[in-house]
Amino acid sequence: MIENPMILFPLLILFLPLLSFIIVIFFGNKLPRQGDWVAVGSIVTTFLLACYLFLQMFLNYDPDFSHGASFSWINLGEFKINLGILVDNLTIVMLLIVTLVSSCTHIFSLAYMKGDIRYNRYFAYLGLFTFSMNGIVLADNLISMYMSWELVGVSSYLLIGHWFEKDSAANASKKAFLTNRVGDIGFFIGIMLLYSAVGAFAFNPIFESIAGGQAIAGTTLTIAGLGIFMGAVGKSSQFPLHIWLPDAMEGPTPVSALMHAATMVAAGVYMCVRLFPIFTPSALIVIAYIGAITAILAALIAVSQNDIKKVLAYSTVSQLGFMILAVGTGVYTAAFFHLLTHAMFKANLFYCSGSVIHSMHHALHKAHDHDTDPQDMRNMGGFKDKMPITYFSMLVSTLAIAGVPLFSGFLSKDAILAGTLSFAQHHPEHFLLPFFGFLAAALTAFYMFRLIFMTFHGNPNIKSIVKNIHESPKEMTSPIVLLGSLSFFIFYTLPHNFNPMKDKGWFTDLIVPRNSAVPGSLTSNEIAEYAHHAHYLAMGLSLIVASIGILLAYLMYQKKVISAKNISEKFGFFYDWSLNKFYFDENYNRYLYQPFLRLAHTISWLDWEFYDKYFINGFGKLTKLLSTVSGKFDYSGIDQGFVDGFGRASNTVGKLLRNVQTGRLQNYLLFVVAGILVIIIAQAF
Amino acid sequence: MENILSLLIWIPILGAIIVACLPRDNENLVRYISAAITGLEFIVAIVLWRAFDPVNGSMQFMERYEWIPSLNISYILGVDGLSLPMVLLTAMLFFIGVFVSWNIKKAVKGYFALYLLLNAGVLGVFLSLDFFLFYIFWEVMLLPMYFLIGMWGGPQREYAAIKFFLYTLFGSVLMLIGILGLYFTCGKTFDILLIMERAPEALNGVLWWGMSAAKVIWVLLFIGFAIKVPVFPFHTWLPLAHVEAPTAISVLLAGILLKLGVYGIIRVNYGIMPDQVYWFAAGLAFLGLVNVIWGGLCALAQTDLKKLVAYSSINHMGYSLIGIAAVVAAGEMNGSDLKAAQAGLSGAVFQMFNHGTISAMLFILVGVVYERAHHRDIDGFGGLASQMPIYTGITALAFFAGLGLPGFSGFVSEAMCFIGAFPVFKAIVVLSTIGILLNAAYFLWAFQRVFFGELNEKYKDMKEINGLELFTVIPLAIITLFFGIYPGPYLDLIKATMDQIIEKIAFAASYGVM
Amino acid sequence: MADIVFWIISALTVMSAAFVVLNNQLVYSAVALLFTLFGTAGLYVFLWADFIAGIQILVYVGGILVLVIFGIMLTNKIKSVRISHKSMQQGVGGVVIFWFFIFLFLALTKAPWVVTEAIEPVGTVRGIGILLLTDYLLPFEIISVLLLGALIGAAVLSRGDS
Amino acid sequence: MNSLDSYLFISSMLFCLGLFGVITRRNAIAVLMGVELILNAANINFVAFSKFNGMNLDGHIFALLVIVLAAAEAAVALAIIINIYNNMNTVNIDDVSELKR
Repeated sequence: MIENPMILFPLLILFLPLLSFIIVIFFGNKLPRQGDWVAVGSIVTTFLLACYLFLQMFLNYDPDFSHGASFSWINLGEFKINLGILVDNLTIVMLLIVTLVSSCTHIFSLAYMKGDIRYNRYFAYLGLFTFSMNGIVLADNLISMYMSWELVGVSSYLLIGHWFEKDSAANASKKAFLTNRVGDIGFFIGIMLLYSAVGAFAFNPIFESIAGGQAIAGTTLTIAGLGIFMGAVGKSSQFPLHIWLPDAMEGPTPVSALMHAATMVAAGVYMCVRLFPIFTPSALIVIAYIGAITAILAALIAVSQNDIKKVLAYSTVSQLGFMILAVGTGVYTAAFFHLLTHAMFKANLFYCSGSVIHSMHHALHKAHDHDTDPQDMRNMGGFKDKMPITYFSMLVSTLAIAGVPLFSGFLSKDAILAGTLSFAQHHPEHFLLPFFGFLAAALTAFYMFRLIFMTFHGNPNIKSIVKNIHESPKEMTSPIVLLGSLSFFIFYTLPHNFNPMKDKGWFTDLIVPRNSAVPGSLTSNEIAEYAHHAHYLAMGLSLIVASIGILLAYLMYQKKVISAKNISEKFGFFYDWSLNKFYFDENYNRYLYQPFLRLAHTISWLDWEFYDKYFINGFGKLTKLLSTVSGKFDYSGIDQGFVDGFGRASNTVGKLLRNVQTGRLQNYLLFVVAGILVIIIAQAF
Repeated sequence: MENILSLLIWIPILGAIIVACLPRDNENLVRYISAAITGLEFIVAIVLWRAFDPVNGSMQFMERYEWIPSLNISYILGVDGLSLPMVLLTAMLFFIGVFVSWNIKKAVKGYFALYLLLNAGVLGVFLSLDFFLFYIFWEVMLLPMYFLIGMWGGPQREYAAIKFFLYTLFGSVLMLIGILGLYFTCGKTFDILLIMERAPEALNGVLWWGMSAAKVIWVLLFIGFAIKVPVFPFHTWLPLAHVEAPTAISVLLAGILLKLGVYGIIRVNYGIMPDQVYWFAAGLAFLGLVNVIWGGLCALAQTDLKKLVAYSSINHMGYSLIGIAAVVAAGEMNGSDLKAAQAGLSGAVFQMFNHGTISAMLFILVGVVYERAHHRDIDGFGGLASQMPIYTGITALAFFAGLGLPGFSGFVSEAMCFIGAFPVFKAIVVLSTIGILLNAAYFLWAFQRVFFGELNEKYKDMKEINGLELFTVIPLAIITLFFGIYPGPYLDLIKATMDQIIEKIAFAASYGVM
Repeated sequence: MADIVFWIISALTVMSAAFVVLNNQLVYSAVALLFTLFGTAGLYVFLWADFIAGIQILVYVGGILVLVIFGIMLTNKIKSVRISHKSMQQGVGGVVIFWFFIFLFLALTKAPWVVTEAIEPVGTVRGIGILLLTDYLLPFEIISVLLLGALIGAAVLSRGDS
Repeated sequence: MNSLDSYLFISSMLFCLGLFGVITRRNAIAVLMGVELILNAANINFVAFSKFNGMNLDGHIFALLVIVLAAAEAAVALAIIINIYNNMNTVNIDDVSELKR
């Protein structure tokens, strides 16, 4: 079985990064170049293997293509856990995304991280990160998915906290891990609910059992589904657990690219796509609303951010919201499609921003300027000519994310918006979903072009820097070029469609939506049918909102016809909220963490200062008191009063007797005789 | 081979005598001899493990001699899948502990003599199948512990030692009453196996002061064991004792002595009164929940690193309690869910072992930094990661193992406990999953405060963890990782015995008096 | 006839003993003791204990009584034969001793004594001699050593500190 | 006829008188005389039991031993009394109370 390349190669893809992690973390210091070639080599190998798999998929061109293998991990007789891998088209596409972005990240990091004090560890952690993400992708059961899920959390913890000397980095890494754990709790509860009802962890038995409708249905299934979705909320940074992702920018920029594009945040969407059949309609509604709220909220925040990476971070959150919205409205293949296209252009955007920051850093270094923030867009401007490769690549990706035709983002976003619109057409009470969707799309176009204009166009804000800005080295530009070119529509509509307006291509052929396992749900065909009807309306609307967004950005930041300042002053309240990210962190801090910490301190105080000191030691004290009292009683009562009293009494009596008889020997003899008398009397009666 | 269990118990006693006879001045000789004795002990334990038949769920290598025939007291030893891993863990941790206590300077001879005596006591408790013997070893364990904490401990050692002693003594007195209750109701025998056979009939319907005798005995024994676990209202000896004890003794306290509680509950309470399990399981699960939450919250608020680890022990033993409560799923009224029962019980027993290795690792690591900085204040460090990268790496590993990260054994056992208990105690399990978050919170927060940030100027000359210390931690780390990735070998070892216990409890549901 | 003699002797013994105890003149007491001892010897005769009776007279009358009188002589300045000496706690002692006697009397009358009748032997000396040198040899030897020790001790003690 | 009871009666009277003497007398020699009376009473019992138990001579032996003891006791006691007199110039038991202080 293992000889089958469709099993062997995914296993290699899974374990090669782990191997590289082990080698680099333990022996990296001793290897030449700190072992970065091990990491890069292994990851590129996995990418090639993934390409092979992808090719196989193309050759087969079979939507139901599927392979699997598993082994018994725990076997207690009745309680069994089999771990295994499941390889189908979805997996292969996802593997390709992960390995591609990961390879690019590795290569990009070669230059970006040069000279870092923990160079080898950085590459080791990247390996671990890729391994865990591949684990999620390949999992054929909930347990191994959950395990990889947690491992993704921990590797993100390690990578975000790579520069742990900075408190902000350390805080961000902790925040990321803990926020994820909140989601993981829900995930685990969902797993337990499903297992206790179904008795299996593997996906297929679970789907079958749900389709049977006997083991689990109704509210329980909704709760289980929402529990599992909670994992995705944490990992894909959905409202209300979205707070960790922008902070995660504290990590090195390539890590942000990896995390935002292919691993980590994609995991949540991937899981929703993978497990789509278990979600009940009511669970899907909740999912859709969470996605929509996330999309609009993050877009609103992104509008006012000045940190280049923060803008990108919130744009990621917003795009993830789109994907989740798509899952919620049932067009989950569109979500996956967006995941794919988004991975490409978002990774590229991060690399480009990394490239900008990198050169800013060097320029600032040369100018001996250590106060200027190299990530603040207000310090940039006019880089267009200095960094042409970066500029054009970033522009392409920006056009993609804004949803402009000819670019990949248009196809996927259009599919999502169409699905949302059709959903609202059939459920008019949920009209807010498409409204939020289109508004977020407009805002996306706006803030992305704001970023482009502020960074690359116009006049340089700080002249001394601009002259030192240079294009980045080849290790950095080559991934940028590669990923930038992948933002064109053509790569997704192969092999038989060259219409930039139509999303039909290999993707739609091979990734076919499956019916929900929940009895009574809409079938995938029905959903597709509805979406098809809404398609042209959605396309038109999305074109309009994208152009409005771009136009606004152009007017405000290029032509400066509309003063951004005036608007921000006019809408001071909203601007304030947006700039401060709707005060989520502050409110969480005030109403969640602090009370929680206070609770912990109170409990600890209760435990140690009260319970132990007064209750347990109280027992001791009580015993001590009792013994003191009984000691007192013993001493002054029994000893002094009784025993000594007896002594005193006999002393007195003796004295009395002595007075009469002077205590002579014969006196005692008399007593002896009297005593014998008494004994005889006692004996007699 | 027939007397291998006696060998296990008597080697350390003999060793203690040998150590006591060594010259006082030659401290290194004492250390080497102690290491040799515990090493021999470890080898014997491994031989036992290799000879053990995992398919057979009942007692093996039984030894039975008359001791005090007039009171029906015998010397009975035996080992099964429940005690074997604990014996292995004990032998291993005591061996490692010698090296952890290598730097003890004060009265070395006395320390190691008591240490070996403690070893004998612990093994005796795990191996003895006669209540009288069991109780004797239980008390034998107490005495060296008292002195080890009281003489070699931290600043508050006397207070801690006396508190530990009184707490445990209180428990053992209740336990003794319970044991005597069984002795007189089950035909005047101390033989545990015999009592197991007789107890369900002998205790059926017996009333003491208007209460069911079985329930009274259950509660008495439970409190005795609960203090060792420690279960929530009886837990306050633990942070103090752990904090004040020398490193090696904290390791043993957390690694082995806490396990005696759960071991006792499974062996004695479950084994002898399987019908009462149904009555008490919900309470047990609830206490587990309280342990998890309370321990976690307390750990979160600690500023003393060792105290944090101590509270984390309370937190972790809570999972074990939830796991052992899960066996009731096997009962008819709970749908004879053998899956859950197996997952829960095996998970709990696995958790005992895992917590043994993980907490041992944590305490050793805290000891390492304490030895260098002479304080354990979490906020008093900072930035150690850049100064001691290897130490940081290993501590990170231990912390991640402690917070139940997949890939480490703790995750497998905790997940099994939860999955097992979920069908019966849904609400409790859902609430206790908050513990997962708390685990992560207190470990990561402490990790950040100790290791992250700018390096504290005071510690820029801090020495990296040395070879001896690495030698004590690495084996534990490897075990933790191995069982995290492939728990099969451990679970196969205990499977047959667990099945027997579950079967018994499932059967008890049919006649259970509730 | 023999009864009358017995009771007379008994009366003599008891009354002289009472005189020993109650009288205030030490020398008189000693003399009264003589009669008591003689009376006791008489009772021995009635009890067919001829040898004991003889020994009684020899040792008590001949030895101890003389010793006692010597003791009186040596410890008192002899002005007259009337050496007075006082008694104490006679009231309480009398009452106690009286009741003690009552109980003793009750006991000995109530007790079911096992009595084995025997014929009067020709003499007891032979039997006593045999017994002394066979069954009671060890006590005999010990008592002789004791006697010797007592004699030496008495001699040493009374020699004064010279 | 003169039964066992009568001898016992007489001996008990002698015993009580002797005891009375021991208890009441102040003079040490008089006390000694009381002791002699007690011993005599005991001897009478021994011999009486001897006779009424089938003329068993064991009682006689005991009586003999008691007499010897009495002799020894009298000798030693008188020696002590004389010593006391030499040292304290009195034989009154009340006055000889050195040990009591």
